[in-house]
Amino acid sequence: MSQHVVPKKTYLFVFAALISLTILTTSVAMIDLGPVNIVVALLIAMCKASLVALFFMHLRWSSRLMHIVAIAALFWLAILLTLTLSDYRTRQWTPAAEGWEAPSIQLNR
Amino acid sequence: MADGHAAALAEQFEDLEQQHEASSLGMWVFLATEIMFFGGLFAGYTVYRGLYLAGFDAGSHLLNVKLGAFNTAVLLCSSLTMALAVRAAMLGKRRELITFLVLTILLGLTFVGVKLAFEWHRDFEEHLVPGINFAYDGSNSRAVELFFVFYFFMTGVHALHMVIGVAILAVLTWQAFRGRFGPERYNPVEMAGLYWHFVDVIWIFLFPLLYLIGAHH
Amino acid sequence: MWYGFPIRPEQASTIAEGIDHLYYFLTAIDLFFTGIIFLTIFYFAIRYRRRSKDETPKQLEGSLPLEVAWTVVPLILVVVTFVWSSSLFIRNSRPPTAATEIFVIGKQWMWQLQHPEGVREINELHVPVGRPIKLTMTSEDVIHDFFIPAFRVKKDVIPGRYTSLWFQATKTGSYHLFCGQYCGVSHALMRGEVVVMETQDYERWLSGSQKAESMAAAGARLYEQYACITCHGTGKGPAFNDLYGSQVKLQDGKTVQADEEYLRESILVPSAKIVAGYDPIMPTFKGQLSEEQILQLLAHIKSLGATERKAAQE
Amino acid sequence: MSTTAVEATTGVNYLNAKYGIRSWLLTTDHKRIALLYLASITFFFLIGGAGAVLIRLHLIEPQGALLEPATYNKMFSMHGIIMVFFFLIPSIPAVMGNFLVPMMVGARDLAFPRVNLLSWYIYVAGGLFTLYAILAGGVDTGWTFYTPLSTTYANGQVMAAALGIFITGFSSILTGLNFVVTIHKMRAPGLTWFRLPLFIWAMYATSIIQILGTPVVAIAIVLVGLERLLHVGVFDPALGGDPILFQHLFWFYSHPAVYIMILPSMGVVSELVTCFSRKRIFGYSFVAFSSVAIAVISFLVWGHHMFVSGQSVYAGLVFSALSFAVAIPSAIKVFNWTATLYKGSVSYQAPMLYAMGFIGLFTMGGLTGLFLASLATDIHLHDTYFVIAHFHYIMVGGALMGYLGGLHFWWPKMTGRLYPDGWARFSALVIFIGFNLTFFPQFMLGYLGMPRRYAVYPAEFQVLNVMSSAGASILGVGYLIPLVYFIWSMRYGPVAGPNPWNAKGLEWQTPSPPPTENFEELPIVEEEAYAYGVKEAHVG
Repeated sequence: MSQHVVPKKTYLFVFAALISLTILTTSVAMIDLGPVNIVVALLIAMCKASLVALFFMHLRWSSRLMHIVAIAALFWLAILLTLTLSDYRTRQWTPAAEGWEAPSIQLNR
Repeated sequence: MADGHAAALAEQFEDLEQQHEASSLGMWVFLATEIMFFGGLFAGYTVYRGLYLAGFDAGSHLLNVKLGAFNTAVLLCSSLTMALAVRAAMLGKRRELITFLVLTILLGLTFVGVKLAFEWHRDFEEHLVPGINFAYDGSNSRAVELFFVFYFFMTGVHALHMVIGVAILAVLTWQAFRGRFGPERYNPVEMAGLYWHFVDVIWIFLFPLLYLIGAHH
Repeated sequence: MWYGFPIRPEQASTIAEGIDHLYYFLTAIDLFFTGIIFLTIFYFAIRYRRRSKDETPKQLEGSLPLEVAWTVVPLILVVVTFVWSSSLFIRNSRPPTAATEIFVIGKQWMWQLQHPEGVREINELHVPVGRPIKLTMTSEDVIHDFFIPAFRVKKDVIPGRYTSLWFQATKTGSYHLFCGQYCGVSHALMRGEVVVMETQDYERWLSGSQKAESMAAAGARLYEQYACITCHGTGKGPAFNDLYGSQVKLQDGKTVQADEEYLRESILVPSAKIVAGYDPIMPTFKGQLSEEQILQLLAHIKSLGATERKAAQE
Repeated sequence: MSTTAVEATTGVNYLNAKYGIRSWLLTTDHKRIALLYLASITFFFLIGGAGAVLIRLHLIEPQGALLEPATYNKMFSMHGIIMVFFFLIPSIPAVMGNFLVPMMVGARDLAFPRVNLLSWYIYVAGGLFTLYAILAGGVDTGWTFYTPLSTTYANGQVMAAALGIFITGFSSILTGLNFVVTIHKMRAPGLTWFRLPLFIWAMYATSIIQILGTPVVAIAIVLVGLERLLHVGVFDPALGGDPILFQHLFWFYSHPAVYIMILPSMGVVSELVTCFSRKRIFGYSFVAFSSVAIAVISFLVWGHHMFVSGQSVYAGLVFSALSFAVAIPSAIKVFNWTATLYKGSVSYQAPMLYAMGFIGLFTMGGLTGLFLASLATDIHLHDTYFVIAHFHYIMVGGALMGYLGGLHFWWPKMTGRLYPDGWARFSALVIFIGFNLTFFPQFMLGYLGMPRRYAVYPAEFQVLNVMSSAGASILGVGYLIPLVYFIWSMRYGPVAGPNPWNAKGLEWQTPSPPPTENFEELPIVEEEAYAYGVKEAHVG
């Protein structure tokens, strides 16, 4: 059986990284960065998820087939999110009637 | 060795290598299914957060970030012990395997316990459970309610996965106690480990999406 | 076309002919390829029928040029269809600038229609020939669908938001109006007639019909009745003059188009989008106003210097 | 059911290896599980078919000849739910896939035999919930469960039916999972990907859809149940939700689900066309890859069910373009099957007639799909009988013809007996004619503007409706004939022998019915798939 036995040290190192990232993401969330908050939070979450998948779930030492399965699942999730949002994000855009421009009016007190 | 071989090998497979690869692939494919299962919820969450940004922030703000972060740490710990349990199983170290499995179970139960006793219970008392006990009189109450619908559904489905995971690990501990695993046969432990880590990964995304988006207010 | 066996639905709107042309084009493609496949299969099946029990035909591997050919030819046809169809669709979804607006409310299982002059109809819609009509539609319960086959128009009518469609009738007569989206027990009975009349007949019909006050006037009455005026008339809240169709600056720095959807949301969920420079003091009117009353308020707001048609670019 | 077939055939096979009801209900043999599925889906097909008969009878008169509108609504909902979730989706994968995938790849069983049995029990459990829903008052939401009708306004057993569909979904997922692992990991030595029968490619593509699509509809259905039960607003606009979101989640699965039905049929037809023209398939790799391409693209097109739903215009354009893209791999398949006949040795045995019927009807069904992928024409045709006709050409003319063709092809392998070929050819003809009479008029009805799901309709649509109903009666008879001679053949049919069609493929190299372990000795594959003419066929 060609199974890879990972040294304990690696696991502990990955664990330390995961905990640090958790502290980092929680601290960053306390600062108001506007729309950047969610981006940072999700980027950190992706880092953590990759660490878990690559080391704890042994994806790093698995065959290419497992990589394909994992990537396929994420790809399909991306399809679901992207195409659904393609509707919601463009609902406000109605095709303009010909020869029309939106007048911009300031509402004053 | 030949005896151990025969006991560990199901009849439809030619050899242990094939059996191991088949079960790993099966587990990963199952996890792909799970990703899409949670994916439907993530899609709903994303759509409504896009529509009701302020309400979702206000709802998130009502959650306890400290408890969420604590639970995240607990779950990461349990992933570590699970990984070490799989390692012990591979090396045939029975005592170590049992210890780490029990630790994982305890950490898993801690997570679910904190969720139930400190979070959901408090949410109920504060009238934040949609459909059962919900009253919120700030602005955007509809959106806040929607946030809590997703909060309860996502954490609920996640907690259900945790409970199933704990049950599986309990069975494995019993089998390990009976000496059913060895360097030839550790597949079930490894598969349970994949499942456990996956549940951890889901939480890694739930934590920022539910707890952190409203934290800075 | 003979009785009981019509081949083609009546063409009674400006867009019907264009859609039918595309339909014929697709039918031609359909017949052509179905014909080719059927004939080829029949020919091969007869020409190469098995003649002896143990014959072994010469084997062929396949042919790259052929594969390329029957990939590229359908691809070209499909691209042509897509471009044709989509440009037609975009053109058809732009309402003309001077369309008369009629409000539609669907509920289980009837259509309620309201002309701007205040005339109301149930399951019947009278319109003049040759004038563009824009329907602004919403539902009080489930999803319905407003479908006039003779005009080739159809749009779902959705609770909680507005959808719209437009048409310009070209022929007088009476045409079916169907609910296209399954909506419960009496779905099949949720139908009516669209009556297209000459303009003078229409005017006569309008003046002969019993009229409630016009939509805008009813809205103006609600404006006072619900005391909207105490804030929106005094500067505590945004004024409504020239509001409809304009770009509104919000507190969070974003800009939104003041369309039906925005106005409706602002009445029902005032806290959702706060206009820059104002305090979020408005209470919600959810549950207090019916769909009809909201539409009347919209008509009132539009009457205060509406910029007729929105045009939005993001 | 099959123990009767055993006596005349010699030797121990999977049918007579063990006796008794327990040996069936606790079996992990993929072949026996396939027969369990065959019995159960036939049962559901008869129920769904009875619904179709009542629907067509009712529509003979504009005012409705038979049923109250409320009953009619329950009838078409039941017909849709049963046919889609309990017949078409499991049909070829669960019956022929279960029976053939291990044999075609040269394995003793699927990778996870117990999971396979579990998936049958899950299917039965889901079926029982749905049957309960029907008997306890019915469901009138249509098979699409659109919100807020299903969550707030519909009466009846929505929860039970939704639960039934939710449960059955897991059966489908587990079947797909089993196939993917089996095809990847259990192929016989020498059986490379490009030596695989195209049926296996089709099953592989189908499994991808089952694995990645089904969970999304499951979660959508749970959300509907949650909203109905607790009155929380996920989809109900009165509670802040958006009903269109349900349609997104629903069609994300339910459009690809159409390909769960049609892809396996395409796989079957590839087997039939090659066998009965004694030719290797024309353009093997194009047919193989087009299956995978269809599976992937099928996930990108769901928005064409929502062109009039208030979805944004731009999303509509994107979905329209992607929907047209599906036409290409479908066209490639049709042309390659046709080209396979060229210079072949074509025989007209019953399975081949079904296959030729499939190609013709699928061509028509696919091409009429162009009308619905095209935005401008879809606006008019959406939710009319045109759509009904189109998807019945795909699902009945396509998927069901393929299923019957496959059943006629592998019946001798499954039971060891031959059915009367004359009757089988006759029934193929009756079904082809009856089908076209039933559904062609519906294209015309749709273009004229008759909306779907109408219990009563304006009088001018009557002539075409009567034509359709008349065709349906022929079609119904056409389906009953095979039922009779298949049952007859189990006892009285002549013994088939291992390879009655002189076909290639590993499943024909073992006795009929096969032994429990499939092969005496696991085969080693040295030739391409469909190597007709490479060496003389095996002894029949």
